[in-house]
Amino acid sequence: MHYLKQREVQLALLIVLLAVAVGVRAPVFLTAGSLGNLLTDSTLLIMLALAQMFVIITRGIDLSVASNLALSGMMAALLAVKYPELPLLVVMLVAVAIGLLLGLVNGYLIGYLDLPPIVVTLGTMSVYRGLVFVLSGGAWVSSHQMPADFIAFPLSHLFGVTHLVWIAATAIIATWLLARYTRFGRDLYAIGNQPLAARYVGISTARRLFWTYGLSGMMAGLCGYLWVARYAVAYSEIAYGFEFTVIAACVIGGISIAGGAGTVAGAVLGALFLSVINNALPIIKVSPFWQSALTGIVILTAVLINARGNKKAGRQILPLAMLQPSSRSAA
Amino acid sequence: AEKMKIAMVVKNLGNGFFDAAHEGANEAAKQLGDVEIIYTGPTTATAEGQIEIISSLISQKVKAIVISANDANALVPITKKAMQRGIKVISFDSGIARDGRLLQLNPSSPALIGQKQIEMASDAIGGAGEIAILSATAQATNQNIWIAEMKKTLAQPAYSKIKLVSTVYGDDQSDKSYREAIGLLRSNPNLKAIIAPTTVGINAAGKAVVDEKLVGKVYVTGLGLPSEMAGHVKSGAVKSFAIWNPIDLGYAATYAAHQFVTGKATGKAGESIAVGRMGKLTVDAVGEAALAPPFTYDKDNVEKFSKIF
Amino acid sequence: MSQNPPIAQNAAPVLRLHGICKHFHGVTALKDVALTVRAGEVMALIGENGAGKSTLVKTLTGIYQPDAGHIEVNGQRVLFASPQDAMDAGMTAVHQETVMFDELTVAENIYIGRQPQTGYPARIDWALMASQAEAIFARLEVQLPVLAKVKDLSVAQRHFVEIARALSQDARVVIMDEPTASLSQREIHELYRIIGQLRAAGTAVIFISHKFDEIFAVADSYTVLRDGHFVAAGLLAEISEPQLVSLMVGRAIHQVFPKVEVPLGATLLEVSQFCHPTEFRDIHFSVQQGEIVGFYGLVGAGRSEVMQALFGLTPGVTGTVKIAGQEVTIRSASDAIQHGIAYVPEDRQHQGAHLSLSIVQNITLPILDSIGFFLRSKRSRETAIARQFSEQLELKAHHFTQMVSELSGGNQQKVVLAKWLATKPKVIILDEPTKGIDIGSKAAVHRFISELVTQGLSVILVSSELPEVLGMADRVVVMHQGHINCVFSRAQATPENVVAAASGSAHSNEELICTT
Amino acid sequence: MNAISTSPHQSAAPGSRYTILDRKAQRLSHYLAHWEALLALLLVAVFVGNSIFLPHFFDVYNLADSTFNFSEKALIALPMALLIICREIDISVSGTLALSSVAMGFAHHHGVPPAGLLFVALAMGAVCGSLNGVLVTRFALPSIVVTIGTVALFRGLASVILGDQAYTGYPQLLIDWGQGYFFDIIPRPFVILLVFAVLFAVLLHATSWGRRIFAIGSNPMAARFSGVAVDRYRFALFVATGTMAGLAAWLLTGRIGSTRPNIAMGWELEVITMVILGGVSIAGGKGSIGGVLLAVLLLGMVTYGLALLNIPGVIMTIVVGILLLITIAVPRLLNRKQTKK
Ligand SMILES: Nc1ncnc2c1ncn2[C@@H]1O[C@H](COP(=O)(O)OP(=O)(O)OP(=O)(O)O)[C@@H](O)[C@H]1O
Ligand SMILES: Nc1ncnc2c1ncn2[C@@H]1O[C@H](COP(=O)(O)OP(=O)(O)OP(=O)(O)O)[C@@H](O)[C@H]1O
Ligand SMILES: [Mg+2]
Ligand SMILES: [Mg+2]
Repeated sequence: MHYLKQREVQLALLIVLLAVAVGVRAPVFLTAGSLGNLLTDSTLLIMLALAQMFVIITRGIDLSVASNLALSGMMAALLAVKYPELPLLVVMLVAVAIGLLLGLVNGYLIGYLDLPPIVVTLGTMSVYRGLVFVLSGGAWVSSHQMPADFIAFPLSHLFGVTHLVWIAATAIIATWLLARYTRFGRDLYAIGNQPLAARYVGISTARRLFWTYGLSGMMAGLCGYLWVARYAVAYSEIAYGFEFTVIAACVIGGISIAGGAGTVAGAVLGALFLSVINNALPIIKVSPFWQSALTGIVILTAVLINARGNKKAGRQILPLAMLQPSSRSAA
Repeated sequence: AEKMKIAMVVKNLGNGFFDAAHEGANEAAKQLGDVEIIYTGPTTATAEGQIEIISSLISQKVKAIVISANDANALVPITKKAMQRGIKVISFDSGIARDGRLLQLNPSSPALIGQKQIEMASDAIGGAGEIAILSATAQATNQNIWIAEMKKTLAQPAYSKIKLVSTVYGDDQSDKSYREAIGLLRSNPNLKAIIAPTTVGINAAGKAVVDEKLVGKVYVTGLGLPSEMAGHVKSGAVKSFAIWNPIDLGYAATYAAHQFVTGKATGKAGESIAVGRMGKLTVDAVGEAALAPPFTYDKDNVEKFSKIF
Repeated sequence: MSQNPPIAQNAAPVLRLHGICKHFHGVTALKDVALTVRAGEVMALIGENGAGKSTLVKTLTGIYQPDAGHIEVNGQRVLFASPQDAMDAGMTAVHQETVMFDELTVAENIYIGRQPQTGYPARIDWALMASQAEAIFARLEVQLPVLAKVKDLSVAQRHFVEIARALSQDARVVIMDEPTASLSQREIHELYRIIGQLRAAGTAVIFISHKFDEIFAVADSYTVLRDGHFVAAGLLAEISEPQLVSLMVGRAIHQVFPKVEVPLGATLLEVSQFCHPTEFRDIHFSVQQGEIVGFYGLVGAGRSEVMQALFGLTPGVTGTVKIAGQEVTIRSASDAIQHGIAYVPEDRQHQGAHLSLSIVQNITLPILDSIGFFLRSKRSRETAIARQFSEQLELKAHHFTQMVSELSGGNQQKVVLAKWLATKPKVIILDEPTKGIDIGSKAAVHRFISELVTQGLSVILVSSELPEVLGMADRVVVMHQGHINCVFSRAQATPENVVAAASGSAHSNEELICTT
Repeated sequence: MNAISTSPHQSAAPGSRYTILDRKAQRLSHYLAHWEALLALLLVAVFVGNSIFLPHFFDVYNLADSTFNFSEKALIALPMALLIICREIDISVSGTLALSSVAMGFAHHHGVPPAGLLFVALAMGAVCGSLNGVLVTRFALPSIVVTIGTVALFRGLASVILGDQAYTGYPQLLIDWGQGYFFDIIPRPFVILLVFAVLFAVLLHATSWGRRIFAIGSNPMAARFSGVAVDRYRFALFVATGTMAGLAAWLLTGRIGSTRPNIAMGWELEVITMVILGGVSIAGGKGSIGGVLLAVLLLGMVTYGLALLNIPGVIMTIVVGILLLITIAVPRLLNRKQTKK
């Protein structure tokens, strides 16, 4: 418990350090406007990482999030264009519902048919991405076609903070409550720890997984609308390859790919960390050709730092009082 | 009788520019009468994807391939093979290296495109100040040629007060392009204009300028489609942008392909090829031909054209 | 000792089974099994490995659904479609495989899926959960930190968590599938006490064990299964151990510990100054040719760790190992195998068996190099080796290409044993070799150990079963908290001495250490 | 209880009480129940269907040419199958391929003779593979995590070296192998693929190395306890995967005659799809090279058929995705019906 806390604190410190270091080179990075923008920019990644966190905790993986996001986002955009008089809330709910549905397809295959998550989501990833193209006929939906409020919503301010940030904050609190204070959330940890044992103690693994992937899909659906509205354009390839960024954020946040362990704070910090990097690179004028290599190095470093904590020493069998002299004599 | 199959292979499907070119191709086909157009392209803009498509087109024994290439060199082997099997290959928009095609149809000459973009930027910022370029991927051939042309243009004394501070790549992804645009605005407080010779880029840059509340201080220009740019012109982030007419381009390319198939053209230097309503093309020393200078769109005409392409 | 208070044989049965059948792809695991348990009764479920006991437990807890037959709880016919249904009907079980969530706390492990909730919308009340868990442990009179993560607990402590989980749900029937398999003497007594509490509270207990002394110590009645069939049931007070054994096996078993006196040869293995930073220190011992050295200790004393280090599996170990007087460096298991050491691990599921490989493939894995590079042409040779050792151990299986996952727990253990015997070792380390093995096969294993030493092998027998150690070993090494507390010769090793040394209280008997 | 029995014990057990057959009696229905049988049937069905309905499909030259589209990917799928059987995975193969291609271009421009380029590509691949291998074995990191990181690194390094340039003008030798034919009809990469498929099949299914790979995949800890040098095998498999990616880079570079940092973008998923469709269990311990090869051919025939119909690539990805989902889900659904009864 103590130790885990430390890891998240470490990551938080690292982020602050990084931000300050960037600020030294490019002071503009630390201005309120820039930091606000950074926060806004990180929200989508944070939300997706949170949902992915639950999936990874159950020993799963959801590779279809980015495709799901694109499909729900495109559907939301098409809907808003076709029926501009529709209230925004309805459009958003439709996006969420589509995302949920797509997620539940994963959930059914993984939960009830007991198929391996990586294979299922690899398959649905291609299918969903293809459907974006089919449904949109390959055409763009661009800003002047979308209703004004559709575009304005994500970046409008409420009490000086963008809606995106409010939504992300709500998502963080909701997932935290879910992870910590509901049987649903705790069951996911149990499933990830010992899938067979979870069945033995009467957890209905299939139903839990069904809804976990549903949740992941729902979040992707919501982010789909937000993404499309925020960048004011929808086309077949939006968020292409973003699933790996999301997974990388989770991994950096210390969520164990082996399942059973991971915290909301970790997911949030992991996503923030990547956002800081992504936002800092253009500002400190790193050669664009170095960006991908640097991102790779950063991910590997973060993973290595995490791993050092993971490494198992032997079990503690020797009484601690005896340990001191004997280890000295052994050395 | 069986119709003459002409395949139009584009960089990727789901791209408004090429959809418009397809329209032009269909127009040419209708006019020519005996032509069937196969419109195809890979999902993502990769050379490997185009190679797969071309090999299946060879199997289908199409008569001609009209292609906008994702990689000037990588496609040469496969298109060479196609030509050996009697298929006429001509490239348009983004070209194939000379060995791999009979004719390259430039929408306009790269020099003109480069000049045009610098002109628009210069007009917008009053002839002096810092500018930056937001490109697609670092591998995009045509982008790189245009950027090189822009740099050449900037070297002219008329533009001595304009300074290119940075070139960045948004990989044709809206989020990355947006982030790069924000980065440009942040790290270059005196920036006056962003030139984005790619539709995803110009869109993202326009949005970034609006979001950063820099409309009127920083101008975005570049290449884009009227249907996609209308919103940004209205918001004021974009004063003007340019594009050639993709319909005309598709029309001319298809028409030219027909001429090659029927033996009315060979692609020799200096040859003049009739392309229907577009008049005649003249083949230059390196086997290329150009249509017309790019057309500029601003708030006066963008609405009208946004309904067309 | 069957002086348990007599239970009313006319009390209404809590649980009744009728004609339960269960098949797995053509394998009959249970056929027409009937069984009756009454409130306050402790019933021993007895049977050889693969008799179908665990399958029955899984049927009773809703993990498997029977193919035929039905279950009655309190006279009502019930259907357990899921573990949840069974739990709701008051069935709980401590399964043969540990059912634990390492990353969760003790309290949560007990209440997972049923955490106490408050408020609206309902949320988990962590404080209440902790205090309820504490209350259960208080009732059990066991000390356990309820907020510790289970991964930090010892094996014995984990068992108590499982038992606490079974008790936390007001069970009508508590089923324990070999609960003592990895417990030491002291903890077994704690368990007896807990079972006594349950009985007094009117809970029915189904107790599965291969150890007859335990069965006679805690149970009132018995039900015997053989090859998935119901064989007999009755009161333990009315039957003797040999009778029970013959019911179970279908024949008589005579020798319990066929210890043969073998002249000891030269020192074969010598370990000195063996140290590890956290697990053990200053380990000295030697083994002579033809000798059986028993290692005894409480569960978690570090015996397995020493053996694994000796077998080259643990990095960071210092000290010297000599084989036949020659100093050797062992950095990996294959080094150890080459030097003639074999190690049969205790944790069959994780360290021993390859469940998705076939029996032959399991058995020949460590000796592949000696069989040849192109295995395709060596199939008959592989099968012959597998057959030789499987038959010696009385393995029950259909064919050698069967996957090990389809075997019962005990038979899996036999496959693992066969694997190591096939390496033709000089020194064989057996870590709890008879854990989970039925009495008939156990005799076979013991006979086999004796045979090994007559052939000039040396055996290190790590066991938490006192009778086994005392019955088989020439010398008994007792470990406590990562070091060797005492070494007893066969004559000195009395149950009292050994148990006292194992619990660390024999420090004054220093002089015993150097007896050889 | 613990009294020592003094009765002399009977010498060795007179054989087991149970008879154990050498192997399961094989019936035809058992063979049909194999995944490979299902794939083979599907392949035949697709082949016959395509031949009947597509005019240009059944043409030896066309069919031969269609193998160009998958041979390089399939070459990577072979070691990938071994890795996945071993419970590991390598997402970084396409990055390795890009970096190997860049290394070749670099070497070529610095005067390395044509014949040497193959070794440059293989060496670069092996280096990338060893980096993955070291990170996975030395630091006990999950391979999916490591390779998500290294794919960005490898591709990033390729782009650092190349910038917005491209390497072109490769020697004829490369072109001969990348796009040439044997006997003017069989594409060379396909022949290389078949040779390696046989090699890998023998390695995996007939040798002790292969047996150990299965053992590691089925239970890594038990394998270590049985004297298998688990980490050495893992490391070797990563190196093998990297090296095969290097070989694929050599062929692909020869085929397309140029190198850009985005070469072979997204191939990792296609390669993994081939392996999984081939019946290799993502949970490790199960799979066969035959299955993978059948899956490669099946995918090749399906996409080629769709391409002849000029179906857009996007629809093809949908078809492939659905194919993947159906092939794994249908057996499970049928099985479930059976056990429900
Ligand atoms: N999942 C399964 N698939 C196929 N056969 C099985 C399965 N589970 C059990 N069996 C078979 O059912 C029979 C009964 O096994 P079970 O595990 O119930 O035995 P057991 O009495 O608990 O033995 P042990 O004392 O060794 O634990 C065995 O023959 C076993 O091979
Ligand atoms: N806290 C724990 N967490 C996880 N696994 C454990 C833990 N304690 C023990 N085990 C596992 O359970 C098995 C039995 O462990 P045990 O407590 O017997 O330790 P040991 O060192 O083998 O002690 P000994 O052999 O002296 O009984 C071992 O295989 C060990 O890996
Ligand atoms: Mg059992
Ligand atoms: Mg032990």
